[in-house]
Amino acid sequence: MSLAREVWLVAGKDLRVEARSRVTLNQVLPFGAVVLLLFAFALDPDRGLLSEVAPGLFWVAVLLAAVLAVSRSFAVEAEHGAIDGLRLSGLDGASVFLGKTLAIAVQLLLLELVLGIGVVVFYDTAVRSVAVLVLAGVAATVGIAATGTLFGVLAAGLRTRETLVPLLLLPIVAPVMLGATRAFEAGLDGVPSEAWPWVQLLALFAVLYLGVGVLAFGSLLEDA
Amino acid sequence: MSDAGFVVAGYVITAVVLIAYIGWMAARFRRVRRGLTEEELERWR
Amino acid sequence: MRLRAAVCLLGRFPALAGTDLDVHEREVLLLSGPNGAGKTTLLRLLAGLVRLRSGKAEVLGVDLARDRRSHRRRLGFMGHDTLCYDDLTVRENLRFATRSAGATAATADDVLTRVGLEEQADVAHQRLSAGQCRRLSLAVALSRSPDLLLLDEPHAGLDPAGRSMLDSVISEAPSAGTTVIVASHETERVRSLADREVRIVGGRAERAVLERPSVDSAPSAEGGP
Amino acid sequence: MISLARPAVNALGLLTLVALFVLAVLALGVVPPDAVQGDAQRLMYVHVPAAWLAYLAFFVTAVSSALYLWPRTRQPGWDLLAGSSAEIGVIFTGLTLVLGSLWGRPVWGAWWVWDARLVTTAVLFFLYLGYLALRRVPADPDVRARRAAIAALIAFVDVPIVHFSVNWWRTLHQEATVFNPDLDAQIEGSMAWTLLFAVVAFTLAYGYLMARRVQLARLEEGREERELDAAIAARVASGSERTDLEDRVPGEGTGKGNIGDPAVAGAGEHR
Repeated sequence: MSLAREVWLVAGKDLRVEARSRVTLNQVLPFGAVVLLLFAFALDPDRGLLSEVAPGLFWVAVLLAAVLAVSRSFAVEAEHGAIDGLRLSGLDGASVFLGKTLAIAVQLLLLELVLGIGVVVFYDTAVRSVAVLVLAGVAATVGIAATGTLFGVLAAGLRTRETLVPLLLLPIVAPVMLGATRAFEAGLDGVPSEAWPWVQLLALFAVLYLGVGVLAFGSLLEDA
Repeated sequence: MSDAGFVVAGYVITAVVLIAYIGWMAARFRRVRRGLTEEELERWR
Repeated sequence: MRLRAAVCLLGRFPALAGTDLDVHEREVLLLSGPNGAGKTTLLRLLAGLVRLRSGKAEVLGVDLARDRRSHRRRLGFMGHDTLCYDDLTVRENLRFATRSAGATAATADDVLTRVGLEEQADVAHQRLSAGQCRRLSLAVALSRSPDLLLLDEPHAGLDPAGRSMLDSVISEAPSAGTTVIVASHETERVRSLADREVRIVGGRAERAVLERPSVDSAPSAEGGP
Repeated sequence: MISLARPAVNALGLLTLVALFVLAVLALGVVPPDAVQGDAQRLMYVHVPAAWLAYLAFFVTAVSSALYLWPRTRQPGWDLLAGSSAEIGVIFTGLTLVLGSLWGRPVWGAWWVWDARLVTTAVLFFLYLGYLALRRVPADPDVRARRAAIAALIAFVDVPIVHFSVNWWRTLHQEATVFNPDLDAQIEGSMAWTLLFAVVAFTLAYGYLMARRVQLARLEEGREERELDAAIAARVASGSERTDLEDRVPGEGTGKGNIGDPAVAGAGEHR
């Protein structure tokens, strides 16, 4: 079976599980919205200030939601020994990695879309370039999903995985956080052309960790 | 605090960290060594 | 296949401590022994799911110390869990298993009929009863027409109809070219199907308790592939 | 594999002690205070070498992790080296941050400034704190070593990206980096020599700490191995004893002998 078909098989399985259980829709998305709401309380909903810091708040909310999405992705595998089924299936480690990354990325992108509309409406921010937002959003999300999947499998068999994953993941994605925030600042209420170096950085990060995952995931899955 | 105060604090902290780390290792050494036979201790030395 | 002085750890506990075992091609082997003897770990070792700490293990011509993966597509494994996803239906779970192993979705439907789950095909996994879960487990194991079938306590939780279905699966397997290893406490039942019985005690295989001259297996007791 | 005899380690320890003492005398007494920063600048002689040592330690962690992962050089020793070095690295990263704060307060007027180098160092601290947390999770030694080695490489790949992006961020928004703790090229002669000596002294300290830490790790691992071997031997013994006692009719009631045996009772059938 070709790599693309294997990737799609795994991603399709994860997305179907998600479509049935609706955990992202019913729990992770409201969680992200609550985070944004709390930021507004904490910062005193003085409109000028909120729209200024909106990109940073948005990405912090996305990052926290990503931690939940990753742990959900591997909680599903932990039930009924499904991860053993995955190992026994004979699927290539790289396909499982790319498939799970793709599924997490798709969920996060949908979540970002909803949260993004919320930010624009409730934080009253201008939108100067949709292209910048989309490109930066996709590149950042793929990077977060790839590192998240890597650390998810790294901690999959461990009892402390709920606390270990955020501790490992959040420092690693610090550059993504920084790059995505700067790119969004430029795309929302700044000079869109200033975003390109940051988009490149995000793309570099995504490609790098996709590569690491393709190489290392199989071996980590064996010991999960 | 004067400038000298900050400097002294910095050097004292450095010394304390080094000593504490070495002390912590020594405590662990003692704990491990309790389980060793004479022969193994000799080999380690 | 052949095991020599195999040692496996579960965390820091030596579940298998110096196990020697030979299995002949196309035989039905019963593994008996008390709880905690290491039967499950032995099956998981053969499936490549646990790491070999020391010793030698060769399964379907693959050295498990070097490669725990390449024999998996020729393997059917029925463990305590179904290895399935709660939110997917029986058919979806089975199709995912067959397609990921490179077989077609049609195989999945055949197997479903064989284990008697065709009525439950569109029921979500989380709604299955314990016995139906066992049937699904067996279906997943059979779905890739394995050369080696590993069954861990397969009879537990099955109703009489399910048990006789399982018995016929086991007894028909050798003629289809499949080797079967069954770990079971239902020794009387499985003995009538098995060519040989090996007792596992304290993480080691004791000598064979039951030897039945079989048409298919090699005449020498300790030979084999 | 790096492993020193005990007298050599002790000699190294003594040498380190002398070097650090001489450094303290030089830095606090002999070298003149900085023209601009005054006495506060004396913190440079511990802050800069501590930072150097932290980076050196993480570099050693990355190299030994790679050596562990590469099949031809795979040895448990590399894993111990990686773990020990990361631990020392985290301690010195923490020290670097504290010393930097102490230096920054009198010179910049703030405990913390969002300078590129500071942020990078702080992220580094948390990256390797996570790595150490992962190492502390109990597991099969081989599994743990492989997992830790991959995590170390994942973290190490991130270091240049973090540095680059933070640097970029702070230069695009030129506000905070007016006070640069960088060494000027025109640094006065005695200062430069003292700093060089400080780096050598701290590197000696790293060597000594590593030698001790690796020894400790080796001993602890040795003890774990012995416990495992004992457990395996006990398991083998319990097995042969049982078959002698038992008549060979297997059945449901034979589990009795195992129930009292803590090793077996704790095992269960699952992983």
